[in-house]
Amino acid sequence: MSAASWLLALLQALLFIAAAPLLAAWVKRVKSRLQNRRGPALLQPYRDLRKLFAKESVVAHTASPLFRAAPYVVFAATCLAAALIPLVAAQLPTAAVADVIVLVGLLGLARFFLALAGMDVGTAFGGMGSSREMLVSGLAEPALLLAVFTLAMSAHTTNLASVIDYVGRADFALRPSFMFAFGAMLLVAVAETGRVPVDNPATHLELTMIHEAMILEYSGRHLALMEWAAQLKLMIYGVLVANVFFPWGIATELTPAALGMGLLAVTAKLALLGIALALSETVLAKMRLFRAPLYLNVAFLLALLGLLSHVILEVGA
Amino acid sequence: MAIHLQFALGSILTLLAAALLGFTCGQHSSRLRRLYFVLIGVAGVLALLAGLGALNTAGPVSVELPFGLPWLPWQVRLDALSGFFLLPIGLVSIAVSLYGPGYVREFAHGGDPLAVLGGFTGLFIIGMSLVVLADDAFLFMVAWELMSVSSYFLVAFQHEQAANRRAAFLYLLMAHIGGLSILLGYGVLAGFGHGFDFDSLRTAELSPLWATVAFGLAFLGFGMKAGLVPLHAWLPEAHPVAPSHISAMMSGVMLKVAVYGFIRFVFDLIGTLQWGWGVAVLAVGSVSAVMGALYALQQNDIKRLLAYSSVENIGIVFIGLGLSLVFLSSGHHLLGVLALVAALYHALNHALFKSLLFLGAGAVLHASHERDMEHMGGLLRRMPWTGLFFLIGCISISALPPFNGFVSEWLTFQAALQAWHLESGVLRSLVPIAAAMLALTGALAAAGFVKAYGVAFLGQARSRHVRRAREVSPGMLAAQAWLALLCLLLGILPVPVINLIDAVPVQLFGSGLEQATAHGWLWLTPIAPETASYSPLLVLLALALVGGGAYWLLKRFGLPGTRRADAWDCGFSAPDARMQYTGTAFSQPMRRVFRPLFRIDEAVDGEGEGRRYRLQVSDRAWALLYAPVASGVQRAARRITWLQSGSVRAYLGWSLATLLALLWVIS
Amino acid sequence: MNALLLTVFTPAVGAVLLALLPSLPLAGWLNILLSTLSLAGAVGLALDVLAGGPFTTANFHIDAFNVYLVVLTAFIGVTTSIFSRPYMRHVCDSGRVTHRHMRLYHAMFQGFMFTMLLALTTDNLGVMWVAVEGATLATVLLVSLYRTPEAVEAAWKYFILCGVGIAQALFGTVLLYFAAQHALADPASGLTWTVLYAHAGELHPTVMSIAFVFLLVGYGTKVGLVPLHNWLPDAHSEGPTPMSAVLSGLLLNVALYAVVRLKMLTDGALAGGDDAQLAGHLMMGFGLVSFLVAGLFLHRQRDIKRMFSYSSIEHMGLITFAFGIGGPLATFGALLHMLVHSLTKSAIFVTVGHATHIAGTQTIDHIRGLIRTQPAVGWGLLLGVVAIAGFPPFGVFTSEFLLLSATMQSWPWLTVALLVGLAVAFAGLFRHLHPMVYGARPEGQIPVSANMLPVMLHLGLVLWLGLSIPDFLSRWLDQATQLIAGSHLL
Amino acid sequence: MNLLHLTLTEQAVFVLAALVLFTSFALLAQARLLAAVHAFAWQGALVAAATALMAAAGGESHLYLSAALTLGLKAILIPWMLHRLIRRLALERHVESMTHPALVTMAGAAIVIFCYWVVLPIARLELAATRNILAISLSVVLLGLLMMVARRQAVSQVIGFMSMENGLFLAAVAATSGMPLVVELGVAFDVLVAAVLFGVFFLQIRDSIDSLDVDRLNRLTETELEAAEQEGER
Repeated sequence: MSAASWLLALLQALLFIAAAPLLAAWVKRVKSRLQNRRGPALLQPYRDLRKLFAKESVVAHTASPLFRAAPYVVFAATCLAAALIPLVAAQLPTAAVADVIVLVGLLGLARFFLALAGMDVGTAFGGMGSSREMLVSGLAEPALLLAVFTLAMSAHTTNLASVIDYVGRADFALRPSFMFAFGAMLLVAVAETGRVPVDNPATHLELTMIHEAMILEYSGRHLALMEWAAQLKLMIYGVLVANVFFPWGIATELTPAALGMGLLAVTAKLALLGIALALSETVLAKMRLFRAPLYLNVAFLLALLGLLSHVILEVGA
Repeated sequence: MAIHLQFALGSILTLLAAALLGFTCGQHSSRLRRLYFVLIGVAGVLALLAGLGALNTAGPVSVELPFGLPWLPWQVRLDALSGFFLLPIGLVSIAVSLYGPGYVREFAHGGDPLAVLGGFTGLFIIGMSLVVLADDAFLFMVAWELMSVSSYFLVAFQHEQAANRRAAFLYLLMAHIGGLSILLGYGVLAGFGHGFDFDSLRTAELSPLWATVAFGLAFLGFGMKAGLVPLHAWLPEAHPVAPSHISAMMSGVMLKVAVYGFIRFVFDLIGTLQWGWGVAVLAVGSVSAVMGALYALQQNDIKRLLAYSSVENIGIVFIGLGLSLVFLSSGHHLLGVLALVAALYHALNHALFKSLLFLGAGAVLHASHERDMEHMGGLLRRMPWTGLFFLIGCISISALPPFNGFVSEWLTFQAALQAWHLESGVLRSLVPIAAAMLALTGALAAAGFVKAYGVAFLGQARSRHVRRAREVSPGMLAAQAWLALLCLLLGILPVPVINLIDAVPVQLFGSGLEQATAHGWLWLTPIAPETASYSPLLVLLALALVGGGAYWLLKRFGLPGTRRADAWDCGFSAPDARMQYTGTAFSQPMRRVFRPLFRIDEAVDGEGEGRRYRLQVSDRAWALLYAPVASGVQRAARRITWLQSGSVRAYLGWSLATLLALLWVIS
Repeated sequence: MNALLLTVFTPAVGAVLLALLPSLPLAGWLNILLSTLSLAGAVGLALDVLAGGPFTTANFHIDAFNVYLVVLTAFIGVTTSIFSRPYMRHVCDSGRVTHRHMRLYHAMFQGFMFTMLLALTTDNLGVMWVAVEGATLATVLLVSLYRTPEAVEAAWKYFILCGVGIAQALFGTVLLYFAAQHALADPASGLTWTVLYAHAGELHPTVMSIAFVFLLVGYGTKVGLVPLHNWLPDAHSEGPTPMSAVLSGLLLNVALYAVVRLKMLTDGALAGGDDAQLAGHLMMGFGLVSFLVAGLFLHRQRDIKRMFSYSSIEHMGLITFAFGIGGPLATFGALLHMLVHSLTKSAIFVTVGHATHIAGTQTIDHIRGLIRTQPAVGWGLLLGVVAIAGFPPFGVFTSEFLLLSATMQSWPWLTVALLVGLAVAFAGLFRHLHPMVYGARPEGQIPVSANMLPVMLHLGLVLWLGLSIPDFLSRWLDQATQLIAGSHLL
Repeated sequence: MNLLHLTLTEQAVFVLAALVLFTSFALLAQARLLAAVHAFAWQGALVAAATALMAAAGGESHLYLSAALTLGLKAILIPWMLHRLIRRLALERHVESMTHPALVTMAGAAIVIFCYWVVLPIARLELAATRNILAISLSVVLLGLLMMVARRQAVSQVIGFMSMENGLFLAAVAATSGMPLVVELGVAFDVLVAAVLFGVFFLQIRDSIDSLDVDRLNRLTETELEAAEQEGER
C-alpha cells in the first residue's frame, strides 16, 4: 500500500469523525420537522461540543481514575472503528489492520468501558444503565455477527473492503440471504445506537434511560467525548448498512472523480437512512425494557434465516 | 538425552524436592517456606524451558524411567504437544512461586498445617507435568490420578466448613469416575493395539464402532475433568474452595491438562477421525460456553464466578477442537489445523488470564477476607495495582481487542467462517450457528465481567472489611503483573506465538499453518491477507495515539480543569454505599430473559423495616443429572439389604439354596 | 526343611506357651517374638524356594504360590502382633476383658497363625480342610471375646455358617477322594495334592464338577462370597480389632487359596470337556456378584469396622473374579491384588482400632475430626482408604489396572460392570470417611497412644509396589502365575 | 442293578443306610428336644454300625477304628453332652413350635429325590458297590442343613449340624471306604472341639438374650437400619 492511500485513509477517517455530529443533527432535524417543529440547526451538535469542551468537568468524590480514563478509551476505540470502515473509497490499507470482527470487538471495548464508567461513581442510575446496556448489546451482538457472517460467507472474507468489493462487483441478483441480513442489521443498528424503540436519546427521565443513565455523571470535556463517541457509533452503523448492502457509487479506484462520486453517494445514502430513522422514531414508541429481548430475538432470527437461506438456497447442498 | 527433556525431568525432581520440603518442614520457619517457593519457581522455569525447547525441536524425544511394571516401564516422551502444554504449567508455577510466600502467611496462623498445602501442591504440579509427559497409558493414569488426588487434598485443605468437605468429596468422586472411563477408553485401544504404550495404541486398527466407543469414553472422561456441561456441576463447587493460588492452578492449568488428554487421545492415538464426533464436540462446547457464561453472570461469590467462567472458556476451547475435528475428518486439512491452533491458543490464553483473575481474587480475599461481591466495592482506589491487573484480566477474558482473549476467539471465528468449504450442507449451516453461540458467549462474558469488576472494584465500599482493605505485598503484585504482561504480549504479538504453536500440528499431522504468519510478524493472516488480517499491535498503537492525542489536545489548549463534587442525587440526600446497584440487581435482566435455564428460588421475607430479599439461583445439572444417579444408587443399596436380614436361619437358607442351585446348574 | 518347621510349628508351640503364661505384658512381647520367628522361618523358606524351586516332603508341599502367601501371612502376623500389644493393653485396662480372656486371646492368636500356615503348607487336602476348620474354631471364641450380646450373636453366626460351609467342603473333599481312588494307583494318597495334580486329567469329570461345587460353596463361605458372606461383617465388626485385621488380611486369603488349588484340579479334570471352564465361570459369577453387592452395602454402613469388612468382601470378590478369568495376566493381577489388599486392609484396621479408641465408639456418626484430634491416625486412615479405593501411586491401582486390562482382553463388556462397581464402592467409602477424618475436633476428644509403625510399614510397601514392582517379586509372582495359569507372563 | 447281586453284608449296609435316612427325617419332624437328641444318638449308632459292617465286608481294618470313633463321638459322647446341657439349661420339657412341619417334611423328600438325581451320574459309573449310599448320605447332609434352616432352637440347630457330620461320615465310608487316618482323626478332633464350643455358646447366648431362640439373635443386620431410616423419613 502506498503512502498516498494511507494518507487517504487518514483523511477519510478524519472526515468520518468530523461528519458524525452532522448525521445526528440531520436525524434530529428531520424528526422535528416530521413533528411540525423547526428543530435545531444542523450545526447545533458542533456548538454543543464546543461549549462542553469549554466547560470545566465535574467529577464525583467517589469516582476512581477509571472514571476519568474511560471517555478517552471510549472515544479512541470508536474512532478506530470508524477508521476501519470504507466511507468513500473501498480499497484502503486500514482493511489490513483489522476486519469486521475486530470492528465489533472495538465497539465492544468501547461499551465495556462505558458500562464500567457507569458503575464507577456508585449511584443507582449508572449501574442500572450499565446492566441494561449489557443486556441489549449482549443480545444484539450475536445477531450482528450472524448477519455479518452471512455476508462473509457469501464473500468468503471478513475483510470489509473485500466484502464491499464483492457485493459491488457481483452482478445484481435477488439474494434472500442479503435481504434477511439487511433486516437484521437495521434492527441491531437501531438497538446498538440506542434509538427508539429500544432507547430514547432524548429522554430525561432517569428510569427509562440506558445510554444516558451511564453518562449521567459526566460533564465538560468528558461528556463531550462521550457524546461524540455516541454520534460516531450512529454514523458507523449508518455507513455499514449503507455501504455494505448498497455499495453503489463507492470509489473503487483512487481518482478524484471516483472519490467525489463516492462522497456524494454516501452522503445521499446516509441522508436517506437518516430520514428513515427519523420516520421510524416518529411513528414508533419506546418499548418496555423487557420487550427489547423479543425485538432482538427477531433480529437474531432474521440473521439466522439469512444464513440458512444462504446455505440452503444460494450454495445448495 | 535431549537437553529440554532433561529440563523437564529436572523440573519434576525439583518439584519432588519441594514437595518433600513442604511435607517435612512446611510451617516451621518462614525461610524454609521461601526456599520452598523458590524451588517451585525454579521448577516452573525449567518446565517453561522444556516446553519451549520441545516446540523448537523437530521430533519427539523419549526416555524410560526405572518405575512401573516389569513389562511396562514408565515411558516419558516430550514432543511439541506435550511441550506446548508444559508452557501453562511453567508460566503459572512461576506466578504461584511469586505469589505464594505472601499469600500462605495467613494460613500459618490458622490451624491448617502448611505441610499439607506445600507438599500436595508439589505433588499436584508433578502429576500435571507427568500427565503431559507420559508415553504409556499406565504412567498416564498414574499421573492423572496423582493429579486428581493431590488436588483433592488441596480442595479439602480448609475442611472445617462442611461445604468444602462436600465439594471435595464431589470433586474426588467425579475425578474417579472420569478417570475410570478414561482407563476404559485406553483399555479399548489397548485391546486392539496389544499393548499399553502409546506407540502400540497408535497402531491399533479400530472398527468405526469401536473407535466411536473409545472416543465416547475419552470425551466423557476428559470432558468431566474439563468441566463440560452437563458434567460441570462439581467444578464451581471445588475450584473456589481451594486456596486461591491453587484455584488458579486448577482452573488455569489442570483443565488444560484435561484438554491435552483429549487432544492426545483423539487426535494422536485414535488417529482416524469421524465428522460425527466433531459435531458432538461442537454442540457440547457451544452449550458449555453459553451456559458457563450465563451461570457466571449470576454468581455473587467472585471465585465461583471465575470457576463458572472456566466452564465457559473450556467450552470455547472445545468449540475450536470440534471445528478442527469437523474440518480434518472432511479432508480440509489446513482449516482443521487452523481450528486446532485457535483452540490451543485459547487454552494458553485462558491459563494466563484465569490464573491472573484467581490471583487477583485471592489478593482481594487476602486483603478484605471477603468473597461475596455484594460486600465489596471501591477496591480500585484501595488496591490500585491489583485493580489494574484485574481489569486487564477482565478485558482479556471478555475477548476484547487488543488483548489475548480476542486473538484466539478471532481465530476461532475465522475457522468457523470457512465452513463454506464443507461439502455437507448440514455442517455448513451448523458451524456458523456455533459461531453465533460463540458471539453470544463473548457478549455474556463481557456482561459478567463488567458486573464482577464494577461491583467489586468500582463504586463505594459496601462493608467494613473492604473499607479497611490495603494493597497486598509486592510479591503477590509481581505475580499478577507477570501474568498481566503475558496477557498483553500474547494479545499484541500473535504471530510469534503462532509460529511457536505451529510445531504442534506439524508434528501431529505433518504440516502446519505457514500462511497465517507468512506476511511478517506484524500481520496475522490465518487464511489469506484478502480474506482476513489483523494487526493487534497497530490497533493498540492507534488506540494509544487517538486517546493520548485527545488527552494531549485537551491539556494543550488549556481548557478549565476538573472539580470534585458529590454525585448527582436527584435532589435527595447524598447517595451512600447502600444505594448502589448490587450485583444481584445487575444480573436481574439476564436472569429474567433466560429464566428457564436456571432454578431460581426468589422470595421476600419479613415485613416493614426487617424485609429481606432472598434469591437462590442454582444449577439445573443437579436436579437433572446428579440427583437421579445418587438416589438411584441409594435405592439399589436399600433394595439389597434383604440379603442380610439378621436371621441365621435365613443365612443357612441362602447357603442351602446356593448349593442346590449350583448342583442344578452343573447337572 | 528346618525353615518350614520353624515357620509352621513356632506358632503351635507358642500357642501352648501363651496359654500357660500368666503374665500379660510378657505375653504381648512374646507374641511379637514368636510371630517374628515364624516370619524369619517363612523368609528362609521363600529363599529356598526361589533358589531351588518347589519341593515336597512327606506331608508338605512348598511352591512359589503358597510360600508367597506364607510370607505374607507371617508378615502380617508380625505387624498385627506389634499393633495388638498396646491395643489390647488399652482394652484390658478399660476393663472390657479379663486376664483369663487375654491369655485366651494370645494363645488363640498363635493358634490361628498355626492353622493358617498349616493350611497353606500342607500337601494333603484333608489336612488343609482340618486346618481351615481349626482356624474357625480358633477365632470363634475371640469374636465373642467382649461378651456383649452383639459379640455373642456374631460369634454364633460365624460358627454356624462357617461350620456348615466347611461341612459342605468336607463333602466335596470326600467326593474328590472318591474320584481319586478310582484314578490313582495308590488310593491311600488320594488326597495328596501333588499326586492329584499330576493325575488331574484322569479324575472323573462329573464327580469333580459336583465336588467342586461343594468345595466352592464350602470354602467360598469363608472367602465371604455373596450370598454366603453374611457371617463376615458381623465377625469383623464385633471381634477385637487385631482379630479383624488378621481375619480380613489372612483368613480370606487362605480360604481363597484353597479354592484356587481345587480349581486347578477341576480344570485339569474337565479339560477337553464341553464345559472345560466351568470352575472359572462359577468363580467369575460369584466374584462379580460379591463385588457389586458389597459395593452397594458400603453405602449403608453405620459401623466403621463393618464398613471395611464389606470392602474386604468387595476386594475378595474382585480377586475371585480374576482367578476365575484365568490366564497369566489376570492371575498375576489377582496375586498382586491379594498382596496389596491384605497389606492395605490390615493397615486400615489398625488405624480404625486407634480411631475407635479415640472416639470411644465404632459408630461412624460419632467418629469426627480425626485429623484435628490426632493427625497421625487421621492421615493414616485417609491415606489407607485412598489406597484401598485404588488411587495411584498406591499398589492397589496397579493390580486393578492389570485386572481391568485382563478383563478387557477376554470379557470386554464385563469391564463396564467392574467400573460401575468401583465407582459405587468408592462413593460408599468416601461419603462415610469424609466426616470422620475431616472437620473440627469434637470437644473432649483426646489422642491415644498409637503405634503407627505397622501402618507406615504397610502403606510404604503398598506405595513401593505402586511405583515399581521389584524384580525378584515380579519373578516370584510370575512363577506362581506359571503354576496356576500354566503359562508365564513375563 | 439288582439287590440280589449283593452280598448279605452289603444288603445289611443298605438297610442301615435307609434307617439313617429315616432317622434324619425323624430329626426333621421331631419337636421335642430330648427325643431329637435320642434320634441323633441313634443315627450315630447306625452310622457306626454301617461302618463296622463295611469293615467286615471289605476287610479294611482301619475302618473299625473310625467306626469306634463314630460310635464314641456321635452315639455316646456328644448326645451325652447335649443331654447334660439340656438339663443344665432346663429344656427337658421344651417343645419347639415348628411352622408347617408337613411342608418341611415334603421339602425333605424333595431334597432326597434331588440328591438322587444329582448323584445319578456317579452311581452309573460302576465304581463301588455301595456308591448308591452316596445319594443317601448327601441327603442326610442336606436334610441336616434343612433342619438347621427349619429350627429356631439353638440346640436343635446344633443337632442338625451334627447330623450333617453323620452324613459326611457315611459318605466317606460308603463311597471311599474311609478317609486317610490323619484326616479321620483331624475331623473327629474338630467335631469334638466344635461340640465343646457349642456348649460354651449355649451358655453365652443364654446369658446374653436369656433364651436359645436364634431368631432373637437379630441385632446385627442391615434391614433394621432401613426401618430406622423410614421412621426418619416419616
